[in-house]
Amino acid sequence: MARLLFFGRLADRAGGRRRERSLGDDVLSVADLIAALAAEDAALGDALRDISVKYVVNETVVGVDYPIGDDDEIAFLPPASGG
Amino acid sequence: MARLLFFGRLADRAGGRRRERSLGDDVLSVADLIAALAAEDAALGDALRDISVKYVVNETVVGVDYPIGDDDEIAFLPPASGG
Amino acid sequence: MITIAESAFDPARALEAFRAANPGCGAIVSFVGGVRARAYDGGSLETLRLEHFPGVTERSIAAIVDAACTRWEISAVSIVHRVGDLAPGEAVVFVAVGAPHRRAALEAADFVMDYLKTEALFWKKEISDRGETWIDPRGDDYKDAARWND
Amino acid sequence: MITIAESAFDPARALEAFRAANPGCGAIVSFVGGVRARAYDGGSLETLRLEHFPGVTERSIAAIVDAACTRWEISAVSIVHRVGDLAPGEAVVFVAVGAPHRRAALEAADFVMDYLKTEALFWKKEISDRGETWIDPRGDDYKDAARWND
Repeated sequence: MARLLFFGRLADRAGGRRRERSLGDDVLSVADLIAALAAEDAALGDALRDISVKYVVNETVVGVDYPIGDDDEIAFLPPASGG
Repeated sequence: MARLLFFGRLADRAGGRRRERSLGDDVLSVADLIAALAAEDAALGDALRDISVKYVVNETVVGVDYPIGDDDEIAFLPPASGG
Repeated sequence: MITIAESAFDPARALEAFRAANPGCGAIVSFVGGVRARAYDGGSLETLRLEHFPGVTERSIAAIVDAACTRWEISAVSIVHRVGDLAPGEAVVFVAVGAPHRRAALEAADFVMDYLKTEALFWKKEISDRGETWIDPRGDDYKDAARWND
Repeated sequence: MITIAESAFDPARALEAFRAANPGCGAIVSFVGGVRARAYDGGSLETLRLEHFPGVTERSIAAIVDAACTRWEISAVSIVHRVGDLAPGEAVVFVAVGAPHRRAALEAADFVMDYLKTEALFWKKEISDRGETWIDPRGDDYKDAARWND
């Protein structure tokens, strides 16, 4: 089971900060995962595809084509604002 | 008796931070006072005439021609350096 | 030193600890950011809720500190950043920079604060008497951070 | 508030007092200047001796604070400046500026520090293992202060 993490406003959109999900044979990249999530919740899909969102797999920032599997932690980060 | 105050390096030069002095009839301005002091101690006179020295009479910065009398406090300030 | 504080911290004590740990510093510049009473939605702020990404957030701050240490001759940097639910008046962030000379300390502190606003991985939501709002960096924050790209 | 401290003061406590007196400040920038261990003559510093002109010095600082308050939108300024004989490591000066936003606080603190170096009426002498030296503002100090004349 892959671990999905949603931060900030994306957690509100996803209805929770974390989720587990079996990626199955069709989900091979971050882009595939977003497509699968969008198929269930179009608004969440749009939010995750926003240009300002960063994708972090196993604590490393990656591009949307980054390969993922069921052992991975995939995090979705909206624009951060500290200080 | 006028009160003379010397700060910083000027106190070392004058051999003390404060002095009292009867100005007499010849000393009518800061410039006159410096001339009188220079007549007794040429090195002190040079130090007091240095362009960087500020003259403060009764807590107000003044020019070298400012009139003074025996009721006044005359302070000589070398460049300051706080912080 | 980078600290994520889960509960209220005292900036004065943070400054005290920083001075004790860095006795040789000629100049220390510190910054304390506090929770304002007025929310961006115009209402009265009740709670500022800050979340972070444990581990990753600390590294995002460490990268900012490393950049400052490369760019300026500074001796030490300390950052304390709150997470959780904060009330108006509480400290959100403390930054201290120590250096032999004040200009380096000042510029490095300025730099660190600018980047904390835009690059450090925190997300904040204001809960006011009018509702809840996620806070994005303001345009000015991005402009401030961009000043350092020359 | 302007304080001339005749004996050692604690900058952390000064920051604590400033925060308590100004609970609404979104941003507080503070500066602590400390006595260095190395004297300008290259020797090991034993004592930094600071003198001031009571009354007149306070007004010279107040003029700097007034100028900062005119120029930036700031809520409060606090300055503590030591006089007397200081040992290495002791605090010489503490400046705190509170403002609604950090840029104003930062710039005003920078300005105040620059002018304290060149305009505030203090005189200092270093007493090192090599002798005694009166310290004039450095050329850089004048240059820093001149940045604000635009």
